[in-house]
Amino acid sequence: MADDLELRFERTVQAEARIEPRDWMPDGYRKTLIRQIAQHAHSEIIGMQPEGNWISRAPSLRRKAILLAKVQDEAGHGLYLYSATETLGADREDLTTKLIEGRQKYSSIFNYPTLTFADVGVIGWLVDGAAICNQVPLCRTSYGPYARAMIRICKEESFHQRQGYELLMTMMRGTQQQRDMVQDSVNRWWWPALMMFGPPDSESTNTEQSMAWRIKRDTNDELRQKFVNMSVPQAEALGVTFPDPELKWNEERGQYDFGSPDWDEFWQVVKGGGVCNEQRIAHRRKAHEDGAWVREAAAAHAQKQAVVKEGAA
Amino acid sequence: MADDLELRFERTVQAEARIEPRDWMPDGYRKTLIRQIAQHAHSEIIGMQPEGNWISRAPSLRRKAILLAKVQDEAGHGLYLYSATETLGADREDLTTKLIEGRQKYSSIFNYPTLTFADVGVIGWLVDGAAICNQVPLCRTSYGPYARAMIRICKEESFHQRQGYELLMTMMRGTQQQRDMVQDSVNRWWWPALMMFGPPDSESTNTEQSMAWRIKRDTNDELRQKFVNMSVPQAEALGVTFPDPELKWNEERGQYDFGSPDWDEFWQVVKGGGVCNEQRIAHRRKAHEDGAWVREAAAAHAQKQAVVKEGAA
Amino acid sequence: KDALAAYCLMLGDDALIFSQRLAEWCSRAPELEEDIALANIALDLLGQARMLLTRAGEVLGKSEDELAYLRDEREFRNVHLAEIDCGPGPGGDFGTTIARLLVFSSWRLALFSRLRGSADPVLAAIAEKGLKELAYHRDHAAQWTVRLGDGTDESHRRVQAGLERVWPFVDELFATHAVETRLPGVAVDPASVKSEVDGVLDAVLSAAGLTRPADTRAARVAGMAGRDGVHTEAMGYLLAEMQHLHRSLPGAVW
Amino acid sequence: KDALAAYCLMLGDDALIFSQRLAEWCSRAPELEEDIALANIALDLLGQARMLLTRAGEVLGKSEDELAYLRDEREFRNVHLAEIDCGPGPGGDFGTTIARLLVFSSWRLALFSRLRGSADPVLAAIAEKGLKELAYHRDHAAQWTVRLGDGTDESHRRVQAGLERVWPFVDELFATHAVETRLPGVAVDPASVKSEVDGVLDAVLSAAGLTRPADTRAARVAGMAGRDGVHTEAMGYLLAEMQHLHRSLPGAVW
Repeated sequence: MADDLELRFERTVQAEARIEPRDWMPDGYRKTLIRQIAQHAHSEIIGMQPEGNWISRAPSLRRKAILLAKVQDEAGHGLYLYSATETLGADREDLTTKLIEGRQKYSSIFNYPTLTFADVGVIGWLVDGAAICNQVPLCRTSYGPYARAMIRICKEESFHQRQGYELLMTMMRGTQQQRDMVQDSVNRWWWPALMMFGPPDSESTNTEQSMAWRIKRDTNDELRQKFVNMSVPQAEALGVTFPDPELKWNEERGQYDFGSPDWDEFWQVVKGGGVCNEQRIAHRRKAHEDGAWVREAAAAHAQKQAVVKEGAA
Repeated sequence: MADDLELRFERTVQAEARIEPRDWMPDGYRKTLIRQIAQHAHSEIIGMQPEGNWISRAPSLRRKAILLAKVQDEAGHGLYLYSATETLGADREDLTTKLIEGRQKYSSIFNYPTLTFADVGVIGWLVDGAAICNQVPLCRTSYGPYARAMIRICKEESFHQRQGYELLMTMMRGTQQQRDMVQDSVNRWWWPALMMFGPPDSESTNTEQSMAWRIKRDTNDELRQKFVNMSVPQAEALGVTFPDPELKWNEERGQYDFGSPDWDEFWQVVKGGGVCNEQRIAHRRKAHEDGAWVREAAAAHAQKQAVVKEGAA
Repeated sequence: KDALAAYCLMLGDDALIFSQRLAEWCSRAPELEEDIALANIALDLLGQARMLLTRAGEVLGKSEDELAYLRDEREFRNVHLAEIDCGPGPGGDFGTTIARLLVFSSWRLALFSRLRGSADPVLAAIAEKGLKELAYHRDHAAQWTVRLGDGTDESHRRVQAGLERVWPFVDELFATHAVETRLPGVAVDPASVKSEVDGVLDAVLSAAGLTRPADTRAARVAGMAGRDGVHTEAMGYLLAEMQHLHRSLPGAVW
Repeated sequence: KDALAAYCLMLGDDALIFSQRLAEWCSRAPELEEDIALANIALDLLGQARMLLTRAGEVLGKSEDELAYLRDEREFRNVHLAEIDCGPGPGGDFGTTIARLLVFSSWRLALFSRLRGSADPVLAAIAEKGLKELAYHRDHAAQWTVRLGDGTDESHRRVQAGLERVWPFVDELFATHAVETRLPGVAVDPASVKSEVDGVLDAVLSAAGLTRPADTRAARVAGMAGRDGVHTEAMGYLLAEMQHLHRSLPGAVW
């Protein structure tokens, strides 16, 4: 019987069809998915902070509106993704606890500080750009609710990426001070963006099983290369350079060669030692704790309403 | 015996000599003094807030230093004055409690908000100016510690007043925007400054006994007139006007005639209904409560040290 | 013409400054759904502010950004209710935020519903567009008011405290200003919507089991308040944060 | 010459920004005596900042106010320890403030005591003058550290937590910067005072019965920190408040 189910599951995945919540799935698949989707959800939620940092100070009303809408979209993405985990039997409160206790990760990129308004543009261009590279393949991932959430998210993130790039274009057409701000921001974000694809394939764990399950569809290094190939001409159009002396077109490979990120820094940030790790988690914890009485009140009210309705029925 | 003491007290006061902490004094005198000195101390402490509001935003480093030093002086004045009440048997903690519970008053002028940096100058010029008019006679008040505190305070306040006036002079020599700021600020503070001398003599209580005891030496209206006479030429030198259409030189009286402040507003603010009453008290309460653990720690440490010394002795 | 610009600034600044306050909740709300909702409301108000400042700017020859970023505190004409700290800062909490939102949106909805008939076609169109948004804001606030009033003892206490905190600033909302008097047929006299708004508030508070605070009236400075550019001490800090970057890069393009 | 200006900005910005933080306590201290003491320390540091910015300005052709008010965040060269919120804001309390003051003043005192021998006579004179001030600051912090460490369980817990909060920012204080390397005989290499400062801190912590936190090292952004103009996210808000008025009135005279 179990073998039968497993076989059907394997066939569905091989056939590039979708596994749905009601379908049988192996425990490992379920656990891996919950962890991956939760981390993705956490990343959206924590990712609200570095950009949210500039909403109150946005230098034009139009940019303020764009930025606020973008950060709001991230909250929305978090919501879809937590919902996707709920279809797998996870509990949002439990996942939030894991996040604020440091037991589940989020994308390390958000542990870098946003220091100027140019960072808002560069996050849109490079960070969202890298995220899209990571996520587009997930639109064809084997788990239905996750794949559908990713389709929607990717669409919105492409929009955000264009907005970020457009902000930078505008700034590059502005004053010299603005152009310097953009270049400075690119210098600070380029390497962390490359790290978003995870450690080199040679050091990456989990990849093999996830590829077989079609939860992951490309290796870290493949995606990183793709991102570099895509970004270099965009940088040229913008008029900025990347802080990598090894970056150059390789005629033979038909791709760009590029240097290696500082993997020591990568692991340090992953392990909690980045510039903003503590700050980001403390911010989330405070919001969660300060809001406890509100969630309790809403639950108590709903409970009372349910009793009233029951009495009336 | 009691009569004898009372007689000696009366003679000392009549002779314009000083009553000292060790001397006998009537209960009413002691109570009136404690109340008056405490209110004065509270005024210094609450008065730190409206000006302190601009320290972080002072527009030049020189003005920042001057302002911070001035607000620090106010804390110092509060300290002398609380010490003077202690010579009368009062307790600082008890007086602070009375302040934050609204059972003792402070000068109502500090219940107006400081809205621009010009307010820092105008408070120096007009508010400190009015305070000095009120306080100079108190340098000859009958209670020794109070009189000596007032001498020191008046000296420092004259210095503050000159600094305030100098700031305004500088601003008036600046841009049109700065001149407008000064005039706007004078418009807002002129009437509240006149109210600092208290209600008209016809409505004032306590004055008679306080005059007999040489705790007070001039009536409210006398001091108010003196202040107006003094301020008008200063305003002319500055190039600003006071918002009083009735203000004009009266050749016959050899003094300025002037309009009547809005006494309804005065009583409203005294009774707690000013713009900032709640804010000022809440600020003080929070500082006091947030600092409780620090005061307890200091007391506990001093206690332990005393025990150690005793053991050693 | 000047009065029209001033009136647009009054309504525009209300929206701009309140939007700035609401956006402070972003990433700090009690739950994700509410983070989205508050951002939505802040965005709606920011949109209204932009249209109104643009309209004022047409008269004054200035852009929306010049008006938002290069005016000094004394030139802002918003009511105090919009600018005070009602949380997430130390001046309040979610209960206070909801109390302010209930009052503000009930009032603005009533104003905008009459403003649809304004003789100024631009104002009328802005009001028409804003109406649906404000109805949503008011409903959202009313639902939370009931939830908090009815929920737990603590939530009841907090939202009641929030009402007490904002109530002194209600009086200013209905005080007719000279600018409004000078624009008959164009501006709405806020005194004319008082009883309607009172009715709405009473109904919500009663459904929530909350007590309407006593009608106190925040003091003024020489008779002046927000509409005259006289603000609370909180306003300067809000503007410093909002305007600093724009002012730091004169001539920049955003 | 440029290196000298940069070095003066480093030392000057440390004092300016820390002074700005300390002045936030004004009217908020646990007792009146402490309000006066913290204001005093803030004033001393502000004085040092003014002399150092003036010296930098002589080289750069700018006034102290141009340097304080018209530089952008990326141009400030202070260490992170000076800028983080250690109270009275939500980022700390009096215990954290004392912990920072202890570390900062012990470090700066050691630096200034060597700086007296600087080949730059102006720097040497500034150091000479600042020495007595900094000795007072350090003593004041040390006394409070002992009082709080020894006082009550709560005060012990809080000042220990304060130490934990500031400790990650200690590493930066002793990291030699390229600017210092380029000024032999003029600048003091902060690495050279580490053991002296460690000794002082150990003595105070031991007298207070407190535990020296583990030496962690706050992360950098591409190897850069405060001395390179890369700051924490708290810095922008501090500067917005500090600079807004000055930037709002270009051409004004103060």
